[in-house]
Amino acid sequence: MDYHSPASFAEASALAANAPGITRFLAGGTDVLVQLRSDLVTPDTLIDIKKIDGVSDINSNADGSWTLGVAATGAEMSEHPELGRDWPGVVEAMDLIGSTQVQGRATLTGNLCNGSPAADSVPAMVAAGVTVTVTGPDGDREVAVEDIPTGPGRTSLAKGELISAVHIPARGENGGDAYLRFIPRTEMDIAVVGVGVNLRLDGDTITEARVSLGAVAPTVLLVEDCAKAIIGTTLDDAALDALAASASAACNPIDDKRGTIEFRTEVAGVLAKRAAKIAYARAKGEQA
Amino acid sequence: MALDDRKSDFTFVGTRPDRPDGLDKVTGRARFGADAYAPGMLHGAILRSPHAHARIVKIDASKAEAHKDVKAVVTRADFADVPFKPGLEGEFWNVLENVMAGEKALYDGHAVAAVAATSALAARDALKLIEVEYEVLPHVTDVDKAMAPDAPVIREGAADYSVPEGMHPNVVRYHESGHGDVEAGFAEADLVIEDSFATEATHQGYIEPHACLATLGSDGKGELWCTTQGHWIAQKTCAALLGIETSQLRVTASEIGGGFGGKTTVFIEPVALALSRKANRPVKLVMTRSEVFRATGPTSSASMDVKIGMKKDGTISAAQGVFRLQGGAFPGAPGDMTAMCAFAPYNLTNVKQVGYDVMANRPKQAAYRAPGAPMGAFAVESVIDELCKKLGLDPIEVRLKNAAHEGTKASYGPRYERIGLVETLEAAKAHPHYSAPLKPGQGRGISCGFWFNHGGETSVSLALSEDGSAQVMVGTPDIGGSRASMALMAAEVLGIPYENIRVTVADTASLGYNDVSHGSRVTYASGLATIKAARHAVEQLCARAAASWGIPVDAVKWENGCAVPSGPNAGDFDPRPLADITAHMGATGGPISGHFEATPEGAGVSFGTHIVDAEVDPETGKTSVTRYTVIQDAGKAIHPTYVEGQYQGGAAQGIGWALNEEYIYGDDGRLQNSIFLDYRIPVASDLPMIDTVIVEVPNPGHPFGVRGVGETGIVPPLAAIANAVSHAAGVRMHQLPMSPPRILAALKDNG
Amino acid sequence: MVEVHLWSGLRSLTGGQQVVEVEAKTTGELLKELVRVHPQLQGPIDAGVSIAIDGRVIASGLTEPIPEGSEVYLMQRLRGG
Amino acid sequence: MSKFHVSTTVNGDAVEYLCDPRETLLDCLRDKLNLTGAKEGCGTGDCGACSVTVDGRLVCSCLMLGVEAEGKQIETVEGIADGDVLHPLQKKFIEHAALQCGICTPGILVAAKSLLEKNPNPTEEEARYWLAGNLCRCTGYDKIIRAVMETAEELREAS
Repeated sequence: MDYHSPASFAEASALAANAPGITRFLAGGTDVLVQLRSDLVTPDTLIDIKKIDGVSDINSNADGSWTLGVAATGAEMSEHPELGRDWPGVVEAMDLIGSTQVQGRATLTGNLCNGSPAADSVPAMVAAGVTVTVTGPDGDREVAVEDIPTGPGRTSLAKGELISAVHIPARGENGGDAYLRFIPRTEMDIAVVGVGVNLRLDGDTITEARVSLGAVAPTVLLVEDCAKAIIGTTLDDAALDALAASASAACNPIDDKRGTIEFRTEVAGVLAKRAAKIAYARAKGEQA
Repeated sequence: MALDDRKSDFTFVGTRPDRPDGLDKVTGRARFGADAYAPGMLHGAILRSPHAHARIVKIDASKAEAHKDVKAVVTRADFADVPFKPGLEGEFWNVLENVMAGEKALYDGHAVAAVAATSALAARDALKLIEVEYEVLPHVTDVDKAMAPDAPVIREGAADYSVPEGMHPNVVRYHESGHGDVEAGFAEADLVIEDSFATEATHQGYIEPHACLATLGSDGKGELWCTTQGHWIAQKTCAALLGIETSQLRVTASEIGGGFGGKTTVFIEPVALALSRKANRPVKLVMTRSEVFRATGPTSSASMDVKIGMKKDGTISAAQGVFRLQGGAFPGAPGDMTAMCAFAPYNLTNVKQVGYDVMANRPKQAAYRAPGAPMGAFAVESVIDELCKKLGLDPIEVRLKNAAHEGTKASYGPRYERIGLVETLEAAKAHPHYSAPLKPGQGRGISCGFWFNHGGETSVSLALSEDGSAQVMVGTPDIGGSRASMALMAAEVLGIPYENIRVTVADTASLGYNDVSHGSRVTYASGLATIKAARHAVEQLCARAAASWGIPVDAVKWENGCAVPSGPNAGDFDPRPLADITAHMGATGGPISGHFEATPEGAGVSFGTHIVDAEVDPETGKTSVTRYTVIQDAGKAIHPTYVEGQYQGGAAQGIGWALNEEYIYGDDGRLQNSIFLDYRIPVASDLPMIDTVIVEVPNPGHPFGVRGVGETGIVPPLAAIANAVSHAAGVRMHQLPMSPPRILAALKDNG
Repeated sequence: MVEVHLWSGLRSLTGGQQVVEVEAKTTGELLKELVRVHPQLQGPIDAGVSIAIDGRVIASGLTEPIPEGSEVYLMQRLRGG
Repeated sequence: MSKFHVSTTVNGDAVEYLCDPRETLLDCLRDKLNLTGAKEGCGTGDCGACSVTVDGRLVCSCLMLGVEAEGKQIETVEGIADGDVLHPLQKKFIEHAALQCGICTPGILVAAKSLLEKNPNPTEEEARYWLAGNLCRCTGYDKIIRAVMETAEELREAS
């Protein structure tokens, strides 16, 4: 295995474009090292992107949006004084990944590029409308988070491409987001179901919503029917039931060691309701 | 053993001093299995079968052998010929076949070859150069399916004398016991409940993977450092498997990072020795976590039918159970122990229990804390709870009404000596937990549990130093603070401070044979041996004092660490402290030591009662344990803090078993969850504080009244939690673990 | 004479008898006598047995004395964890 | 495969080693620097027995490569005590019997120290969640949590 630690994304991209065999980028490494250790994936080339300037930065932009470096860790996100005020759902979703120790290393970008449909941060990012900059041999392009994963363990990134920045939109007025997942324990598990909800209110009425489901299909889903079920409502019981029904209907899960089809389908609805209530309360400026 | 030397007033015993190995363990200095290194050391790695059941047609290791970093490759041919015998009689053959596959790979993860190379990475890489040709065979991993007529046969001829005619060859041992007439008893009952239960296999889940460092020369002399609960059994087994003399192999037990029964046998140790013999260099072998799950010794899985009849007043009129246990591809599943323990807490007129030991394509089960008992208790105590509920009776009152006591004829045969079950139930009834109000959505569960405990071969040697300090050599690896208990017991007899005693776990060359640290035997048996060894030393101290005073030895007694004249004609002499006698021991007859070698019988059985509150989320089926209390009879708690620790640890493992831990096999017979991410043991945020009550009903078989405390604590939790869940959610769970999908499905079925 | 109570699973080896009377002063003698009276008991004894004397379980010792008139049970060998 | 030369600082000492890029920081600490206090319980970041801090941040040393340690400040269990004076956590763990077998203890001490440095006044729930990545199979966590909470209280009183 060759190991490189380039000083720029262009250099990283060029290394990857010309590397034979399997290439992996190393940010937090919490998935890459597990796969390496268990002989699942031994890359021929490992490109450590943490020596690139600014990769750990968390910057708020003048328009209220956020730009995160690709090596900013979950712990750094949680400790940031303002990011969590704007996007508590995204920060909490990231914070749910692994232990305190894993939080010291794990990144949004790594969680996204690992391609797991159960990745906790991804539904929250999709709901929030997060985009990423992809740097490749032909330059940069902006891609929505939901367009990165294409299946379990697979992404839309071409050879030589890597994510070089994460962009979270401006929170704006009267908005709130939330992410909930189901795991059998209280910590240290992979999501059996994950639900991200992001919405905006006008008074008590929901005017915009994005609802995203994790671990219930080959990729994280952005479910339009869920959004429709609550837009124009005050999140009354009927809206919540419609939301739950839409969430369950959108599920296309598998039976595996972590959960059954029936369980995932049922609990997706339960968590959608619970997450929507939290997001709604946050949009109203209430504690949740 | 004379029982008239019992002691009940103590100076040191019952106090809570710091453990002697504390400093080493909080500074990172303690040396565990993987912490040993030797000059010229190679690293080993093991190639494992990806198939649940396959004939090994051919192993071609030529490419690996040709690699410059590889110094040895071994297969089954590099081990001794060990005779095959049926049942448990052929245990050495069973262990060898498990350590390195012969003609067939019998489970996913079964070792088929091993290499030693110049680095750990080189060894791992070399495994990929070994080509194994398999002929894949049909497999079976489920206990009921393994008994069915069409099940694939794991191995013909493995059944012992006990198995009735006509059973499938995978049924290898059979147990039946009981007394009275159960049919007559059921006829007398006002309510009879018959139900079936299943538990999945779990793993001990010790955090330290198996690890060893082995050296074996062509002269048949060897050294083995390993993490084990019993280095003498490792010595004996490795010698047999390698074809060398037992005494030529010196085995040193490292500090042990948890065992719970799983380190009572060998897995990698004989392989490391075989590699070392072939490479003529020391070989270190360390399992990965995945290897630990796939290829060490989890518990049995179980399928059980229990039928109990109860009268309106709560009297159990008859009880019957059939317990089918699957223990992997070898005999040994403790169906007999499950059967013997299942009804043991109760005073029954009519009882019958049947146990089966069944083979399947899974790793060879090993002991896990009261092996066999928790499953049976889950089934039996669940049915008792259901009877209480239907008859409107208090679960503790019913258990008190039926509780076994001194003189009760046990379900497994003999009459009990003095036991403490009633005391644990009375303590449970009086505990504030039992009367505390429950919140909506919560339920409370009760269960009793029983375990036999064990004595076993034991050797202890104690030597006094000139400055009056003492060193104690024990042969039972310290798995939970036992060196502190030994030092307390030695201090009690010698009358010198706890801090002046150093307890060492001796290697096999330094002490006589010792049985494994299992069966809750260490504080009982090594403790008894330490007391006897100390008394042996005291006899000599008294003799030296007597000689110095010129009086008969029977005119001297030992009091508060001093020899004092005793009796009317002893004369008037100043007491001689221990250090005063040892200071001159070289010139007054030579070194003073005490020792004890025997197989103490009289371990004394033990009982516990647990109370647990659980809350079930009706929308997701997720269970939270909100309050937990363990009440158990310790006989006499030598170091109460470590007794509490055993209670708490047993409860925590039981909670894991009840709620989330399980071996998950795919249709391909491969283990699906061989890492801690997916084998879900409880984490800190899953558990509440675990309250403990130490009941002390002295064991008549120990000079200080000690009963083993290590294992009983894992027996009640499965049922106690199932009962709490049943009260919280209104559904009776028949299968463990009670994972959220199972509970949610049960809630749905219930409407 | 000592009355030895067997576990019921052994009845098939003793012609249906669950209580066997033997002359024995120690646990070792008892096992030897049991095999003399019922040779088929060799199997279970080789597989491992424990003996309870008035409720005290002798896991493996062959030299334990058996007092006159004591209640004796044969049990399968106990194994621990 | 060529090896990498790494210069780093462990418990205040400047150290160097050569490593294969596939070797983890844990491998390097144990096999190259003879610092065997950190343990490998899983190799997948699920047990926390290999916990260390890197530039003050709590991590699993099995989830970091040895080559990544270049220029970092690493603290392990061997560096917790100040010479022969034990850290209050170490004392409290012994006093409370917050260890049975002791294999998880190094990782838990490193993690608990990191908790108290960040949050001197944790609730029981915060302590339990912070330590959720440190598996202990012997104690049921009861005495560990008590030891951490009591140490926190003592440290607060002392400061």
